[in-house]
Amino acid sequence: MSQGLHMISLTHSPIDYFALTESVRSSQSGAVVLFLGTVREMTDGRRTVALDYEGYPEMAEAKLAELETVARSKWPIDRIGIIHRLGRLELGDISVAVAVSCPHRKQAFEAGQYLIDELKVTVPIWKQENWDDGTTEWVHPGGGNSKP
Amino acid sequence: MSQGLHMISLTHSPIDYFALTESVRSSQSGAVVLFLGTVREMTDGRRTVALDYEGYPEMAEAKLAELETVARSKWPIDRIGIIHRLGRLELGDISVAVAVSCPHRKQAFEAGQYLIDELKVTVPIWKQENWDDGTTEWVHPGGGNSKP
Amino acid sequence: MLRVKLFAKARDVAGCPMLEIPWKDGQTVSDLKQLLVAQHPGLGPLIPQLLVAINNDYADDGVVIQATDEVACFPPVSGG
Amino acid sequence: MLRVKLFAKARDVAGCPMLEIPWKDGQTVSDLKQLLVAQHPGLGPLIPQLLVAINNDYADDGVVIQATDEVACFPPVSGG
Repeated sequence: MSQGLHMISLTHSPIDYFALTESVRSSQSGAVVLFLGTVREMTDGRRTVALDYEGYPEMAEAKLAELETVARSKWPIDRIGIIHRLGRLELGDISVAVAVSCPHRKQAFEAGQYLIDELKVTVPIWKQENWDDGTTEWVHPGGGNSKP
Repeated sequence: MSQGLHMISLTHSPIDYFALTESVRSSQSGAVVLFLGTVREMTDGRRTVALDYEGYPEMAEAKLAELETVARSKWPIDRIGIIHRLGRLELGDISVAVAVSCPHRKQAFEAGQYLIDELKVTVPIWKQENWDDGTTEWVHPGGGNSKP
Repeated sequence: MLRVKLFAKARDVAGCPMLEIPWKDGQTVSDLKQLLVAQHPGLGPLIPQLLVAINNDYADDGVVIQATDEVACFPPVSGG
Repeated sequence: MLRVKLFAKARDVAGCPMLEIPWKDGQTVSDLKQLLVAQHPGLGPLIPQLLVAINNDYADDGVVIQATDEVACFPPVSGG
């Protein structure tokens, strides 16, 4: 694939979104959009103390590469960077960072939102809630056994 | 105004978007969206060598504060940060950074896009193109003498 | 006298960042535009798009300006 | 034998990250699901939502699996 510059990876370390964002900046683009997913304390009135993320790395990387290809077919994307963190994350930690640059801002917003929306339904990564009452619970969105 | 934490300003220095983004992160929010406007080399086939940004600072700050108030009335925004740079900018430099955090990602994307879209039509800042043929040209979007 | 700040191309055309315009009670934004062109004919082509701000807010043609108001005139904005 | 990777709640319920299932030529994703439940009845409640991936791609119930394929079973994803 000839997709220009990109940085797509899984990591067990804190995400350096500054380096990621710098990697997509370019004088060919007037717009950069960065999305960060962060660990939120409250969900439907329940309190989270931590999240554990697990991935299927080979397939996750294949699906992320596919996602990049599809996004590039829809928008005039200059550069893309995606990093997803795995392992134990505390409140406020960054679980995922998506950065994209395009000539114009509408394209960059649309592409960024598409990438994170699709990542959440197609890339094999799962999170387990650690609630403040000591219980744990896998988050598995419901809905049919069709392909996501 | 009691609008929670925010950082809204004009600057003649390079924009530290990392500090700006850190300032909007919070464990109450699951989503951060950052937009960067950067100086693009090519516009309609013409080559830019630099942009000069000029502002009307008192009114620009008043309009940015208004923008924050309106955005907070539309989305459940946690924190907002906006910095616009003035003066001479070279290719690839960041002219504006908008960061916003919300509980969920759709809200953060919508709020971020609203803030930059409105900034570009209501905040009194102007740019002058420096084309590679040595000419300069104020960028003044056309369209009636109604309020923007 | 009404002090009027000018920005961007309006300032370049007038050759000055601040004009002083003789001002009478009851005159409006529309009157200001006519007086500006009378003083600086070069501003004429900018008038159809010219924006006027009074005390940091955009003002329509019919709004009355007090001599003590902070007034600014400028073309459509192009920040971002 | 077909080696099947399990992830997230599917792995927890089976108590094992990798199962080995006796496999015959021509068997499909649908057959795999039945064999998984036969071997680990606890997986039963997960079957309606269970996703099956063959060689890093999602596969529908009718797809035939080769014993040499890389196969994984897991619940709907929840990354991000």
